[in-house]
Amino acid sequence: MTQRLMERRQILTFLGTLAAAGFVLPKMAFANWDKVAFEAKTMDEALKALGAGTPATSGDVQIVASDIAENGAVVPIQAISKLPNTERIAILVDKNPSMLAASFDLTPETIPEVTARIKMGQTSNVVVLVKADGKFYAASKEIKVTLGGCGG
Amino acid sequence: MGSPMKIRASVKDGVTEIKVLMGHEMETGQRKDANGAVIPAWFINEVTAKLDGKTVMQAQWGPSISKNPYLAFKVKGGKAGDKVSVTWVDNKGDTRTDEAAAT
Amino acid sequence: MDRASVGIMAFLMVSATAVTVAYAQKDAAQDSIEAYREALQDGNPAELYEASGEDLWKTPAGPKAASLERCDLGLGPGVVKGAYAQLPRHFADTDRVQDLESRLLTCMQTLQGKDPKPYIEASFTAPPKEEMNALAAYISGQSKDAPIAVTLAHPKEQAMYDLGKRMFNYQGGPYDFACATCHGQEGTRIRLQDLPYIPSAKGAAAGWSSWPAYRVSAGQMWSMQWRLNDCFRQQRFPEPVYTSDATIALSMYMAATANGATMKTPGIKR
Amino acid sequence: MKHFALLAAALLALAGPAQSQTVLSQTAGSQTAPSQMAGWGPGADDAAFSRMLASSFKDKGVAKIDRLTQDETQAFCSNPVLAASPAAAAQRQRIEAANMATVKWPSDGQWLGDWKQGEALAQSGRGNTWSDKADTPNGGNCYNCHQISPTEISYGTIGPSLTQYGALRGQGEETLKAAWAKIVNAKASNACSNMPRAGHMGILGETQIKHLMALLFDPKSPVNAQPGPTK
Repeated sequence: MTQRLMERRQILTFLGTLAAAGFVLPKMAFANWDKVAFEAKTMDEALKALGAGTPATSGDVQIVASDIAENGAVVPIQAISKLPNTERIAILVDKNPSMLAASFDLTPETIPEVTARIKMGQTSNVVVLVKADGKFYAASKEIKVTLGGCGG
Repeated sequence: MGSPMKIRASVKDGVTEIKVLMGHEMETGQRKDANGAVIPAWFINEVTAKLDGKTVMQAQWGPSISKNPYLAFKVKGGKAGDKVSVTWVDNKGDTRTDEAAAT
Repeated sequence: MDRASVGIMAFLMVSATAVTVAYAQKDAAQDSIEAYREALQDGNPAELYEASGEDLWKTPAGPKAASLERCDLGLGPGVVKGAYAQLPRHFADTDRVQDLESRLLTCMQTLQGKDPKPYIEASFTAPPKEEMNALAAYISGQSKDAPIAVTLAHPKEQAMYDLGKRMFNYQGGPYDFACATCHGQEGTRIRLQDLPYIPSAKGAAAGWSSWPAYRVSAGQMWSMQWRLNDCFRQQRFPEPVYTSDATIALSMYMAATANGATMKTPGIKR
Repeated sequence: MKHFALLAAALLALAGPAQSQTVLSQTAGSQTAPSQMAGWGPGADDAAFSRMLASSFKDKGVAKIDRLTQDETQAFCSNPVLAASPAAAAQRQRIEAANMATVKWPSDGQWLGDWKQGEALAQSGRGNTWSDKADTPNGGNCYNCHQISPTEISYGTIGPSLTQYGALRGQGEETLKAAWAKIVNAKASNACSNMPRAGHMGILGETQIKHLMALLFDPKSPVNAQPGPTK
């Protein structure tokens, strides 16, 4: 799996080079969607598909989000890596039917802090997975999803 | 084609902050309509951002990203006037690219 | 996002634990909800609707193939900037007190030759209402940061205000609800949603200045008419007719009570 | 929807709230017309208000325009300034007594049902809106306004906290009766309470009210759980 990711990365780099050289091939560049990872039914499966196995818990991976979401349809999440050479940041939601919400491939110029908004079907752990220097690290945080409004 | 994105890019202290709003249903494929029929999944699954022509972010998304997605991130370097371009592709193969100049 | 993050960092946990004891949760829960709302402010999808509303305003349409750019929203034909902050108001040409959406229907009829009926009767998620919601997003956005300045100088404006105040307190239906049931006391909430106390200037401003708003719960752009419509639904009332006098009266009551506050439209809400 | 029998015939189409006021005057003796009541503007006269109501609402789904026809309690409470005034004290008491007279006690003498079903009812805010079907089970709407089980952090504050309700009060006959009456007809003890009259208006049936009673009083209900250490 790790090898597959490495190859993928090389392909990206290759395409990046092409793009930088003026060869813009958008359709080809988007043929990378990781179906296996996005359709994983358990956290273990998702991590395996991402090549992460059992990532090390790290204080250098941070999740900035409110403890309680007023609505599960939009939960703002900022995922931060303080680890050098961060290549990839992924956001996973333990109790969502599609656990992997997003993964971001970064370049050396990209500061490893991404903000996105995710759906959460219910109160759940949110996991941020970081790949840095070829190794995987993770942090998790419980976010409560509340019932709101008049409920009618 | 989708509706136009809103892209904001601002340069401060040698860092370009890029914020993008995209108009998209991001349908999960889990919901049912009033007649009980499943609404098919329809979501952006790939996003690429470039600063001054160079790819700085390539994202893969699943249906758990919220409707009308918002994405914010920062890149070292950049200057006012640099072109920021963002492209999304959805699972139906629809795609859209929009651009903005950094300020 | 960064401003919010500083405060939230304190809550940061490396691994998920925290089954907090409920008795200590009241303040923590409200703080968390505040942090959530703050995080939403940074990217408001209402901007996407403002853009499509601007297109609708400027694109010729209807039997007369005219745009809405000559529409008089109260500050003269074609003046959009600041107009929403001064609505509802009495219009001499119709001799009616009109809110934004009612006035837009007038302009669509007179300038574009459109029949307002489909716009009135369509559900809020149907295409004709999508146009109204987008137009409301655009026009209200052009009053962002403007002070609310609604006048009661015309007798019909005063009468509309009085009717609105009475409507606000009018109980009915199987639950005995009036607007005042939920919005008639200071400092209460439904579930975790704070309820503005509409009879006060501060409460009226909290309500009036933040609609139209993007609702994250449904991913929809709601105009003030839609907001009021759904209040009446939850109130177990029959449905208010789109742009009917009861809705304009309530708007007049709220807007006039909020006078002087700053428009924050379009807003973003749960 | 069970309105008072005396007012059941009042039709909005004829005179709307003005008619309700008229009927109220007959039953209550001295009455003040709304336009003369403190707090109402000079323009908000009965006729204009009735015209506005009649032209502004339409039937939709289960929510018909007859819901705008007020009963005596609703008409009285729609002028909060008058309703809260010392001058209206006698009328408040009379309205409370009339509402109390509608309260039906449990048919089998049993007060408490199943607290778990009570919790589900308390959570639900469904029912009776125009987007609900006629057969949508009605919820109790309780958490919208009350803190109840301490494990639910999303609760409203329009009504008082009900946490520890039974633990603090016990299960004496008068205590049970008061809680029952409050759920069945909240206006029996406070004419203009914000709380719906769940039993009187047919929102909840006797069995469901027993479940809510159990949620409040059953020692096993989380409402009455020993408070844990705070942290």
